Amino acid sequence: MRCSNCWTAIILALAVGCLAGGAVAEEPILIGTPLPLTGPYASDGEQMKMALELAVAEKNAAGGLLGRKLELKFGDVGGLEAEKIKAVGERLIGAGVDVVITGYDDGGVDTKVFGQYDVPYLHGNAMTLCTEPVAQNFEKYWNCFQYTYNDKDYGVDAAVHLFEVPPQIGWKPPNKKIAVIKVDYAYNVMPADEFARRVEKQGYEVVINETTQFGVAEWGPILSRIESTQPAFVTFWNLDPTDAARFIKQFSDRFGDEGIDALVYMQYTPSIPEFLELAGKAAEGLIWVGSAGNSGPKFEDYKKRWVAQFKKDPAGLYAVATRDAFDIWAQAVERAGCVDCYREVARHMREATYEGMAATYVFNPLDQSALLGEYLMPLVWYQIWEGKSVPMGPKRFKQTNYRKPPWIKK
Amino acid sequence: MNIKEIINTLVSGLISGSLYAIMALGLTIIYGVIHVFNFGHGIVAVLGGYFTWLFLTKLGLGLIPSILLALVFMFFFGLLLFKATINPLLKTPNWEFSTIIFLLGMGILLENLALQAFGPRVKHIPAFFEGSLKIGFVRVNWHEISLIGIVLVFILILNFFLKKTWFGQAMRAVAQDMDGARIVGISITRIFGYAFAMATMVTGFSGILLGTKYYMTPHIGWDWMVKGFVIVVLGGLGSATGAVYAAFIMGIAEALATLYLGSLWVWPIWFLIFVTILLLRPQGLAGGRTL
Amino acid sequence: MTRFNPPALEIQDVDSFYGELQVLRKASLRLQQREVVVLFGPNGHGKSTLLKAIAGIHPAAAGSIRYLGEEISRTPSAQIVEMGVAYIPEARNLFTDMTVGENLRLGAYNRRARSQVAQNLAYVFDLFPRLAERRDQIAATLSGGESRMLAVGRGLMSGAALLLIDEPSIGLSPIMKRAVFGAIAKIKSARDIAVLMVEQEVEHPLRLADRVYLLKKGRVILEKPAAEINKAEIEQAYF
Amino acid sequence: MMIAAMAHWKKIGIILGLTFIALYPLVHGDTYVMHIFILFFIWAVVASNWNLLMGYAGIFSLGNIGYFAIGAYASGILCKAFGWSPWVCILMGGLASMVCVTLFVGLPALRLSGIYIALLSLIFADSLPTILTQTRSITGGAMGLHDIPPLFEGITRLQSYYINFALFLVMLTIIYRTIHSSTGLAFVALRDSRSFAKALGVNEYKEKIKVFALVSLLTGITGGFYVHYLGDISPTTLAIEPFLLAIAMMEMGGIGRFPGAVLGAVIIVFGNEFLRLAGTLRLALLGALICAIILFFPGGLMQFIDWIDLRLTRLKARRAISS
Repeated sequence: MRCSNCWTAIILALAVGCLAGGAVAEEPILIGTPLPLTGPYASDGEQMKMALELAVAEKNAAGGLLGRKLELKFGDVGGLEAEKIKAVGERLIGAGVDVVITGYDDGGVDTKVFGQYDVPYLHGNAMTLCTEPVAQNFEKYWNCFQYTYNDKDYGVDAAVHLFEVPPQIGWKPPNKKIAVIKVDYAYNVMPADEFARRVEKQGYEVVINETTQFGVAEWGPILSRIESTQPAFVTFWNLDPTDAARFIKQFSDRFGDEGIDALVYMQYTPSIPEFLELAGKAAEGLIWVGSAGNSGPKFEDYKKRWVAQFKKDPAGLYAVATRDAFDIWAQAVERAGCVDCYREVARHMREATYEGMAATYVFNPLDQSALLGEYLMPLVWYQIWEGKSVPMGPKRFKQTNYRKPPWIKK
Repeated sequence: MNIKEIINTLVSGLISGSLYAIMALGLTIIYGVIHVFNFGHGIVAVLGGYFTWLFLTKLGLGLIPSILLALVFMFFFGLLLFKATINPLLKTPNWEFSTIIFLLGMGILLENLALQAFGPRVKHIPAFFEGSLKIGFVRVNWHEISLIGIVLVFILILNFFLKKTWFGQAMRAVAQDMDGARIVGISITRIFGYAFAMATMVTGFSGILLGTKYYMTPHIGWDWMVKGFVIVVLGGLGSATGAVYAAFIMGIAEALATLYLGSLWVWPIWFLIFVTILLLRPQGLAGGRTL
Repeated sequence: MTRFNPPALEIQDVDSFYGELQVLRKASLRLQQREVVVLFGPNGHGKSTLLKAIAGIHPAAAGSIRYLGEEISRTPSAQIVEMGVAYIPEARNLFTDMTVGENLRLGAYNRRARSQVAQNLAYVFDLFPRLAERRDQIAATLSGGESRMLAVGRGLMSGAALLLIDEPSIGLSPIMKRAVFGAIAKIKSARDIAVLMVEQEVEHPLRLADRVYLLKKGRVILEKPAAEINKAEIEQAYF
Repeated sequence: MMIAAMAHWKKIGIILGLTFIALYPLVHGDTYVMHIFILFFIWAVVASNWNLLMGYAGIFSLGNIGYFAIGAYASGILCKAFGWSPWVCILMGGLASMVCVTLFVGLPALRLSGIYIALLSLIFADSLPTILTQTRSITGGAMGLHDIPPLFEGITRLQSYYINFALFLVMLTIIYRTIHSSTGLAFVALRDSRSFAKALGVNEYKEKIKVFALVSLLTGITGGFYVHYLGDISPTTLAIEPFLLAIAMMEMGGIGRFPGAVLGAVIIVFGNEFLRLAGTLRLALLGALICAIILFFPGGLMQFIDWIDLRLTRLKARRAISS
């Protein structure tokens, strides 16, 4: 037998195989996900990863997106260093992803990294630093979407609603003094400064404006300053649940018995599950503001699926919001009817309203961050009673009335 | 000048001081005997806390049995670590550098293994005592008083141990003159091994104490370690008593800086005190005496 | 006879190195029980190295060292002390931040000696009344002669049957020299102990010694009963 | 012929390696890989400088990432605040780093030794983030400094690649020449036998200050190139991870060996990128790697190269004998 035939046969078989394979198994759609999988933010990163894995698994089980399978491409941005987000970004784009979705990945460089490309980029950094470039140069950054509000919104919101609390509990603030205690981190500094600027315009006096680093063990000296300046409003802006728990514990230790004539407000942190566990009884009466949280039938169903998959509860905002982001994009792709027509997909995201679990998403046309609003993405006011955060406002969420915190004795 | 403010701040300083002293204890013992700086100090402390937490919540043991069990664990962990890695490294010509880098590497390895094993969520160990003591306008938690007490009692016990037991005397002997120790029939490797194990246990214990106040994530150890370094150097390397002085000085400096300048000034002021003392007294507060 | 009463020390063909540098070349010597032997020789020719090899501080590279018939050239130093060999180094190696009393107590660290601390301590204080006076003083504050006494005293605390003394007289004033050698003479007469002493100085040790060895360039070149040799002969051999 | 080539295998390897680096963008030119190469250039220089200080001069400094950050921040701030040319700013940044480090670490280090220098320099670097926070209006605090102008307007990745490659070559040449100059010999003499070196008339203080000044200047300048390339910097650069990576590079290559840190940087920079696939275990693997090298390969890659060299020499000798 002459072997030229064998060769011909083999080559033919290979060619047929390749063609057939190419026709049957279409390339999957790649989703790039830069996540903080190691380092100090790993706990959130883990939740984001799980949310995306569940989303892709469910979508693929339902036949994929536009009939194509989805596949995740992870990148670790560690401690959110600029160098890393740049490298990870380029690697993901280089791998040919059609969208980049993350919970959060950075303190302000990400928009510039992903703005260079055309693939839609959805992030929940909740930072003005990330949306400012979009507002200033829409031509370049049209593909960057922030599916949360900006950090500054907390300050704007607090400057209005904090002063609505005293009349509701029948307490008259003894003065117009305010303490602002914040950690040096953009997410906290930006709203705290915004708040301070606004209340000063309203005629209040910021008597303490203290910036700390993460990891304060002893709040004693700062509490001493609170004691001697006697501000009627103490506002606390610090992302770290351990810092916040120590603060409220030491605050309640110091003032619990004799009392102090002050409301205590916190930005976001009590929504981190550890906070209540660590602070315990000391947190009773604390007022705080965060997202609408995880409730509603849609979430309950999601939770069931999550538990079935991972054998534990979803924890924190990003277990839910990251999924919402995925769904927003998937809906836009389905409406556009194509995945690599990025401008089309972005247009659909921009124009659509999406009913998610954490919010109803409508993007602000100016900076493409999620619009704040009672019926959109709300900032919800809570007060902690009996170890639970009880929603107090806006009206839609209100369950009961504010009460006087235990340390206000008058 | 508000006297109430100052006194309360000083009390805060004492509390921070006791925490800093706790951070320094294990470091100073290892350095005092073996002359090795434990760059894995932080994670070892955190592991002590994590083990206690594990026994407390998963095995349902009481607080004291959990702590004791964790200490036993830490002791054998230290012994194993020494026998398997540090001891061979000490015999290499570049041992000072090698051990430091090795312990650094081990620190990051253990930190990330702990992250895998225990997860990234914050854990804590319950306070030892509830309630607080009130004297005039000063109010201190019993738990915090107990921390200060533990530091002081620990120093007393350590001094007793070092001065009055054969093993403690042998440790001091090794620290002061290794050849002398060998001459009187002390086995250096054995003393090193047990000293390392003991210091690991003490470091683990410090993690338990810190876990009640700082709470624990796998990453918190680096912070404890760097602060521990400052304290140990200031106190005079290897002197536990000096470290306690240094810790209280730095605690009070921190509290006063926070009160008058703002808490962001704490590190720059620490650095300033650090450089000044090192320049004036390179041997540290306790004056270069070992153990 | 030798089976039941082996020599206190028997050294055969010992080699020792510091890095590449060979210090001992097939050195051999022998020491009977209760015998005092002095090893003379020029500086840097391996006298101290030999003692360190016996004590296990710097183990020999080759050769055999027997103590009471038992091979100890590979035994860890701690165990050698336990067996009853005490080494008193030239560098003294005192624990300078400890008191005189603590230093002496540590001399009795080995398990055999621990039960006899009080007894040995009384003996050392009897031998060196100066140490008794300075009992609670930090070792770093002692004078040269006093710290030499302390080093010898610490060696005696181990309840040794073989004492290795490295240059006990170096750097001492004549009065102190006399005191130290006087004490060694006392030890010789009062205790059941063998002594191997290394010296530069000839006069005092020669009076104490039963036998003399001479070491040069790492080799033992001469062995004689002390009575048959005089100072001049030894000093001549140095050069 | 074969044997002759083998004898020069190290030189051939270096030439091939440099040629590959020089030609890579023209042949393949993936922007992501080019980015990693640029990071490699920069970190190789940082690690080589560190090696000069620690491996050659025997000064146990742990603060080099701090020296790097000072240069980077100073250059970025000057450029943003005064609009000076980035090239001038980079030089000023290097000088700023030199002045700060020599003043706060170098001078105190004259009176200290070993572990004290290690701790002093570590604490120096660790107090920088608070100082940065302190001066938030200028440095951006924890938010970092953003929108730092590039070396020139409209710079492409390809241009950045070659500029940083040039930086790499120039810096390594300086380091190489320093090691082989009288200063370098003095360092080595001081490291190996201080008393002997002093007897030879080496002025310890002068040499120590010199090496601190040189290393901080070069490291600071490299920081400037880094910041103008990336466009952003924040105190996270001073976090534990970059520090450990740089240490690992030095150690991996072989402490106190000249091209060692460069080889270490190749492995660590590219390996770290590769390990990102390992997800959450990345840093654990890095730690394990550091431990394993110290325990089993204390001489690092250079030891391995020496081993190959020895084998080749023996082979050559055997061939020579048999023929």
